[in-house]
Amino acid sequence: MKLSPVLAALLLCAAAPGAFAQDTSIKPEKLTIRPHISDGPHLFVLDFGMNGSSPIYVYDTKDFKLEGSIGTGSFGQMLMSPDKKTLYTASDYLSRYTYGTVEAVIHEWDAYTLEKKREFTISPKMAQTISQTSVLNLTSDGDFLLVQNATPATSINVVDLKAGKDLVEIPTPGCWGDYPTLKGNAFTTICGDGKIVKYSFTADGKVADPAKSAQIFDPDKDPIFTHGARAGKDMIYVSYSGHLYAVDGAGDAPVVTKDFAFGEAGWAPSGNALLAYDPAAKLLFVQMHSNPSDGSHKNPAEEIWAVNLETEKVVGRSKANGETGIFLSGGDTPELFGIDYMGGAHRYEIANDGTGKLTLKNSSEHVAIFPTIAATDF
Amino acid sequence: MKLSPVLAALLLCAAAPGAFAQDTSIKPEKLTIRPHISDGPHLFVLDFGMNGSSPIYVYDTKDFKLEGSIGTGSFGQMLMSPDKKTLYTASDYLSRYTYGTVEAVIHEWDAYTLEKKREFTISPKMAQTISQTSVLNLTSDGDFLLVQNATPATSINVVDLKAGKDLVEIPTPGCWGDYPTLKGNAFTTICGDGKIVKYSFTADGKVADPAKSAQIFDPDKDPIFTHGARAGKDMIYVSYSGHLYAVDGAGDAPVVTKDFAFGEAGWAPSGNALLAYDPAAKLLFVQMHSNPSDGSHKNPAEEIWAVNLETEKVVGRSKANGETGIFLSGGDTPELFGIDYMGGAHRYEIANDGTGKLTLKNSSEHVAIFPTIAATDF
Amino acid sequence: MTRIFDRFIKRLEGASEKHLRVSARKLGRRSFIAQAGTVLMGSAVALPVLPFDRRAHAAGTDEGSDPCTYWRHCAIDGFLCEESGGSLTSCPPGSSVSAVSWVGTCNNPEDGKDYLISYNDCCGKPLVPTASYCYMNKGERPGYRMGLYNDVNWCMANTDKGYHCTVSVVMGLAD
Amino acid sequence: MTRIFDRFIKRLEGASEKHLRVSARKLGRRSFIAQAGTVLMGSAVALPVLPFDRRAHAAGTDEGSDPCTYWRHCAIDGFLCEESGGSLTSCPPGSSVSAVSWVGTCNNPEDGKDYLISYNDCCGKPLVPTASYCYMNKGERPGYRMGLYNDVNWCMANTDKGYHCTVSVVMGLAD
Repeated sequence: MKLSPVLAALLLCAAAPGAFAQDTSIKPEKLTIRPHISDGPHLFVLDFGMNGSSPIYVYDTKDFKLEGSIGTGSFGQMLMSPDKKTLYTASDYLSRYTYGTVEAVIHEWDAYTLEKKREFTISPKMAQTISQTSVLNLTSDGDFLLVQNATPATSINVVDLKAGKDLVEIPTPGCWGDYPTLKGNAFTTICGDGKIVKYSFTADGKVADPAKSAQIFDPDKDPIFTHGARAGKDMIYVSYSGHLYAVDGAGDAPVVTKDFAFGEAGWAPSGNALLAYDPAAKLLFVQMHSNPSDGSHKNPAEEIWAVNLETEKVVGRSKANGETGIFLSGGDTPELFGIDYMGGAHRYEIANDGTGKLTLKNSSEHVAIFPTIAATDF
Repeated sequence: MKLSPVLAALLLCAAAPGAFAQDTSIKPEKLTIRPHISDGPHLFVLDFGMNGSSPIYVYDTKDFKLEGSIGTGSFGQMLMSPDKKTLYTASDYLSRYTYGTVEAVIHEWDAYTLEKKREFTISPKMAQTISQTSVLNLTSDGDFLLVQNATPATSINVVDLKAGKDLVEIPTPGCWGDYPTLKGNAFTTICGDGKIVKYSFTADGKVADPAKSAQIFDPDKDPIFTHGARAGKDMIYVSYSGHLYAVDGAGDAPVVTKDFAFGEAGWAPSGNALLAYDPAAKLLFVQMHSNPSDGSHKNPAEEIWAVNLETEKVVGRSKANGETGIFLSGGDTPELFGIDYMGGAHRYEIANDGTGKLTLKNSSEHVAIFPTIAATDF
Repeated sequence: MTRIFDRFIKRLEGASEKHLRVSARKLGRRSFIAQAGTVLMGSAVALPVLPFDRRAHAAGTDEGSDPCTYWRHCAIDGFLCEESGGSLTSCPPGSSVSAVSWVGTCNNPEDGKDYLISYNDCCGKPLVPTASYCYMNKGERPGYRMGLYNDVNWCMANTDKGYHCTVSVVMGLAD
Repeated sequence: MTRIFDRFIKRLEGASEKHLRVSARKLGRRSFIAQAGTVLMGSAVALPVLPFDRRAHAAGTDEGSDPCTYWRHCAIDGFLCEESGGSLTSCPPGSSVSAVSWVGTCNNPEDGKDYLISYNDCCGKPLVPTASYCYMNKGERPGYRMGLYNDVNWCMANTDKGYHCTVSVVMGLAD
């Protein structure tokens, strides 16, 4: 099918009224494909689609110039590999777009050429849910993808990346999320009884009995967000009211190593990917909104607070720009990126004085229609 | 899968903090599906989609209130059956939305319940082209659908509706369109050499030799639009410059029964579905724009002219509203509907004094993002 | 050959403004229902001037025109079926009703009572972008309380899983 | 849970205005190339006041800001690859080049010569709605002159048939 485009055009020119006069002084231009995005730093933003594709747009971080895009299916989820070379996506394709057979597909995209490296189908039980960090993760050694299912009964699908297929489905009734432990083939999930439960499995698909924590939070009175942030050995969660829990999943069962309220009256956390931990500054960034009320837990951010996990103090408060999610780059001096509920994106510099004060470097008002999740390649 | 929704909700309520207290004085509401659209007249508007679905919106013609919708695939085409009971659509479904296997699908929709009556796949050679009246038609007795193919080599796919599958592919190189003849299993197509060619076939798929007209138009100097309008025994076509051709396809080969220029200096026809013939008033309506130039043949309409085919005169000129297509209802006193390039729709009353003067009755500024074709159910 | 985004989009803009107004109002909402169980640290009531609500202010505050503020929509997340060819309690013609649903507890200002609301998605057809999009989260909980979670496609258990629109059906009194 | 149409749409609105301005200008274009063979009955040059170009006038007439007016785009119908991650002559990373294309004949104002332009679609990824959408039809012909027809998806002959964007490649001088 891949005729030379020039040849093909010439063939079709036979039908054109003006014949093609080759002038030796005029060199025809060469039609090419840009082989890869630029070598600079980029932000990948997923544009959530319920009907049809969830495209991913790739922006130069310095000016938010579009450098390319990737097309995924409906209810798209994405995850950048630790080496920043592979973008994993999980999404659904409906055979008749809004009805018909559902195929849940894992894609591996080259984050530099934006070409598809591989795709394969997994269990269609995959949750059809807003893009979030809790539902698509890699195990510690990168051998397995952990995929949240919901039918609405919940389970975790362990996907063997070497084999390119499902390994085992682990029932996790009443629980949500699949954050991997730092070592081994295991993950923790947050349950409706206020406990966090650890599941371990072997490479051949044997699943150990779940190991439950003590009750950590009260899901009726002060539920925690399912978006967590890894901070060293702990996973950090916050509650609707602004209570923080550090949970160590390394042992037999998850244990809370630290918990404290970091808020103040009139402010509460909110958003989707509302946390980001900066290991360089040792600070947790949290999206906050004022005048909270029942139902305001998804409000756009008015401020972004920096919490020192050692001192358990809010050390800095910065003006936000309506963020629904914040994301940190890697590197020695990470940058913070925000995507806002109006479809824009923002890049912040983090003060290196321990205050976590943010300085807005640049913004774009339109990076996506409904940006839900973002990642950097640096 | 179809649990009672009430039951399902109750099951899930087990997880809710507030228990469900049944008060005998409060009757739970019943969740239903609206069984059909209203009994009044409706306009069906296709919203062309290149990526993803081409939805069809169904509007009450009196106030353009939305009464329902239908989802088709990409590059949607549609055709209302003569009895107004069945809406045929033809569209493509790509297995990965923007790549992968293409399935070309014929749908039969109940135009009253908006339910799918049937669907089946046809040859994926189907043309991926803007919705237009020339590419999807029913033969005179309604037994066969005529579907334009383009790979880009052109052919017509004859689809057997009783069997629900392709009957025969008829090569029509250098030609476009498949308007059925008034009788028999035959259609005419417009060719790049300025001729109109008739193809006949039998119910078991035997195809007779094509029968060519004399040269009718000059495709270099003054091409005709492929959108034609049936007016009694003739199909009416107009050229970019405003020359009209009436072509009778009943005989062995198509013949021009009448041709004349109806325009005037400074005006030319333009648009997609730019013609509509009113058999009650015996008038042809044509979308016109001023100050034509090379490339203006798709301009939105500034005026809609009424041409008397008997007297070969323009008998009325009415202000247009940027229409790209006009469509007539049936009935003793047909109404004219326009869809405009800004996504709006307009309903016009036709004067019954022979002038074809149009009176705008009501409009909607937003019936679709990219309305390409419309049909009425009356 | 591609989509021409135009007037239709104007209407979408309108929907956005509605959504914004809702956000602004929600931030200032007095009705903090203790029963739902969320403990927050404050409930100040002044309408804040937010960095992101400039359009809300610019657009005025005609609450009556915003269908999302209708009491029973207090935990809805979706496009309204009543503007998609259906009604408050009926799916549009030719669609299917979600086999499962999430629930909310909403206060009816007419009688002051709390009602249990079933939010069902209608399924199998494309969403209608001109319909109002409402995003209300009273009593909403994450996926570990699935029956209260609204960031999921509740058409998931149907044969036809495409999201079309959402209805809000009164199930009865909440205690 | 659904799309929030917002700022992005603002940008789309901008694209529409551009398209409108193009329409208005096209109506007044002087360059009536006889070679292309279309005989029209008039070629008045005054910019008309059309019923549908009110936004074009309202938006001003900054021609320089409209990428669709670049000379080689004279018969383009599509979203510009140069704003989709590619360039005037290159497809964005990871997409494929259409195996077939349509052609146009455009006048280069720099040297006054007519050039043959190949309009290729880039394929296999979703279209980028923030890219400028251009709809120019100089010398365009219906489907019976397929090589000059632009209302068709020129990704049709590729393995990956999804429409992504369009490039305008100079093939050489037209005679």
